Amino acid sequence: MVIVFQSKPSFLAGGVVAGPLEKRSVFSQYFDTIYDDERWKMETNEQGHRKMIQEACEILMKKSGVNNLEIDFFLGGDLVNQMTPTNFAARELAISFIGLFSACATSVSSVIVASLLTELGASNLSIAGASSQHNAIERQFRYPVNYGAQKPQTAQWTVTAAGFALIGKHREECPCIEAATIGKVIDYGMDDPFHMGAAMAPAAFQTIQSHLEQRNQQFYNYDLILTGDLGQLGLKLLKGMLVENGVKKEELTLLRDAGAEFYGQDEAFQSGASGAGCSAAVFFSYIIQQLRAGSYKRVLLVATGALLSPLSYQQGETIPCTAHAIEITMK
Amino acid sequence: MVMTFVFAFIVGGIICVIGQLLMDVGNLTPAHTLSTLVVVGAILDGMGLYEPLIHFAGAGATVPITSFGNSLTHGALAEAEKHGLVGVLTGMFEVTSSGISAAIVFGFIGALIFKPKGNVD
Amino acid sequence: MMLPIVVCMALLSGCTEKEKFIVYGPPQNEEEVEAVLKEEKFVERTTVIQYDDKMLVAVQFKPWDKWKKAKLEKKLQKKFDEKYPNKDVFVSADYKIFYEANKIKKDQLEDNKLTDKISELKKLAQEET
Amino acid sequence: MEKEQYQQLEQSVTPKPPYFKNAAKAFFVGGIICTIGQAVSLFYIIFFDFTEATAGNPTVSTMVFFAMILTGFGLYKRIGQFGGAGSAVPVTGFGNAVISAAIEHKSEGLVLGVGGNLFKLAGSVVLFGVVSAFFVALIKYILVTLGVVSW
Repeated sequence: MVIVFQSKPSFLAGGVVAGPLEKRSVFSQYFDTIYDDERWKMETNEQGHRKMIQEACEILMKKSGVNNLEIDFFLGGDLVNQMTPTNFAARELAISFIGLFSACATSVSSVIVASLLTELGASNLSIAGASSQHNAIERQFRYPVNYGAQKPQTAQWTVTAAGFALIGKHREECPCIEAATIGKVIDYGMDDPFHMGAAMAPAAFQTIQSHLEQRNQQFYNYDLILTGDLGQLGLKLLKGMLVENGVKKEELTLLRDAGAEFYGQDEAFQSGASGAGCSAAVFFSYIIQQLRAGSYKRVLLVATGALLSPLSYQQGETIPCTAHAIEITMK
Repeated sequence: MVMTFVFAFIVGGIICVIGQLLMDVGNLTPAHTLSTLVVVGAILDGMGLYEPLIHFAGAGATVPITSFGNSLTHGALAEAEKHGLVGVLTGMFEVTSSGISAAIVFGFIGALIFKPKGNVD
Repeated sequence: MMLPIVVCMALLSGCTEKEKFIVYGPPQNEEEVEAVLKEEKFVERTTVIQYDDKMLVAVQFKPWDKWKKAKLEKKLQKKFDEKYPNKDVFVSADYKIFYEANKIKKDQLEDNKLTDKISELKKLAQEET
Repeated sequence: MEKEQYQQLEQSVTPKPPYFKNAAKAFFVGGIICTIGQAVSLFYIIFFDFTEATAGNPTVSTMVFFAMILTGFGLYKRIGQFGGAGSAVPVTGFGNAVISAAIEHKSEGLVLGVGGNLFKLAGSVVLFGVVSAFFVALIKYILVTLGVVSW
């Protein structure tokens, strides 16, 4: 379902921190901080995860010259059970908080909720975003990090990164959120947890289609349509579906995927990057900076999330997925 | 002695290839693959075929996980031979596999001295 | 004091090179023992140690015959038992026994030590996993 | 696009695992690990009182020890990514499964974390090993009683 924001809430700033491996990302130059310790000098991975979230929010506040008392809401989530890292970070930040879970689509769903609160007049400034820490996520969803299982070419690498954005009332000089689509949960019967791109591509397809239809727009009306973490194979599949549906091949150059590009062509990462931090880090650093610089005038960000748990796939369930989209413009 | 090394390489390699095919073609997870191979090792020993393989290939047969099934079955069979039906039951409490004990001990020690690392390369 | 008669034979697979035969002490029936072992095609190398009325036959089988190691070992044991009913013969195809037998030969162990060593090896070979 | 149609598209886009390459790598890595095992075994035979029949136990334990070192330094997963089953099938792979789980769950304490999760991945191997040993012994006992086979 599409939401059109009359007041056009703005992205005031972005704060992105990433782990040591993310130095190798093609987007690393746009990140605010790259930390050399994957645990942020904490005892456990989960504590490191929390610290990373805190740090991203602190950088964000420092950049915008505000403190936590001036922020009305903190909206975000991660992939760890019950989202403890984000919950614990919220405890430290002491801002009114709602945890959101849309798996890797949390980066966009939190921005949508923040925009709604802004539109309503309830929020003056909100922080929205998502994060993931490789070790903490892998041990939960797959294997211990030191376990030597061979990953197939379809696998994706969970990034260690936290991306948060400061959403406020409309400002001319900032990119603003025109509209959003909250996606349905789509399940095309994919059940391989090492092939998430294939599970998520149909959800991205549905969301893009319905957004374009309801907004009465064409593919070429956007400078860029960027999906979250489909990976190289998921992107291929999404393109296949779009072509099938009548989108011209030359228009497909407008479609890119953050996960597929995140680590460049490095084969060590198989099909590319994934994780809630992947789309958040790229959207709230690279994209916002490009919009501000005027390289893009209108982009559609589509974050995809696979709504599985280790329990659900061990019980033989397929992987339901969702995708949320926001349309951002810059004058 | 040189030939023993060659046979160890070849036989060990072949058992691993069977495992790889179970994973790639049979679409099994590593846990399913290893469980299958252990059961195969146990059955082979029951038929009296694993011991000859060890004589032939040495570590090529004792190092792959199939030897777990073999050594566990070996213990159970020895007890069954000695004490009959009761032996089948009591044999279960006496069977051991050094790999399991070693993994427990070294797992504990490893946990004490190492930290999980997530680097790729 | 009886000097142990140590007979060592190294039969290389296929070609039996004469110079590989090393004989220690007064040769008694070493040619006979050698002939008995040579009859069996599956035997690659052997080291035989004779002393008093005892005999330690350490053999190594050809690689492709190792499948049947347990069976062949028994077969050889039976053959020796029949051939030398007055002697206490111990046949082993284990590499450890073969290695130690060669060491005994090389070190030229003394009488009393030899008896100990051989009974030790016997016990070792009968150990199960 | 319908589900069936999408599944067809998915099948055509998804690359098949390189069967031959993976098998060759598994053969090579598995073979090397077993050859190292043979060398360890020979070491125990020559320098200690182990025979070919009894050298298996210390060999397997030593291989698991090597697995601990490699796992602790994060090297085993690199071997695993290259070798696939070649490093998973030898006991070192079993050791890796146990040790990686132990290291991973250290953060939850030695009793609930390490103790409770040690066999998270490798437990099924122990389960099926012991259970199949039981049934094989039982079946063989019945067959021997019936006079079909001998011990």
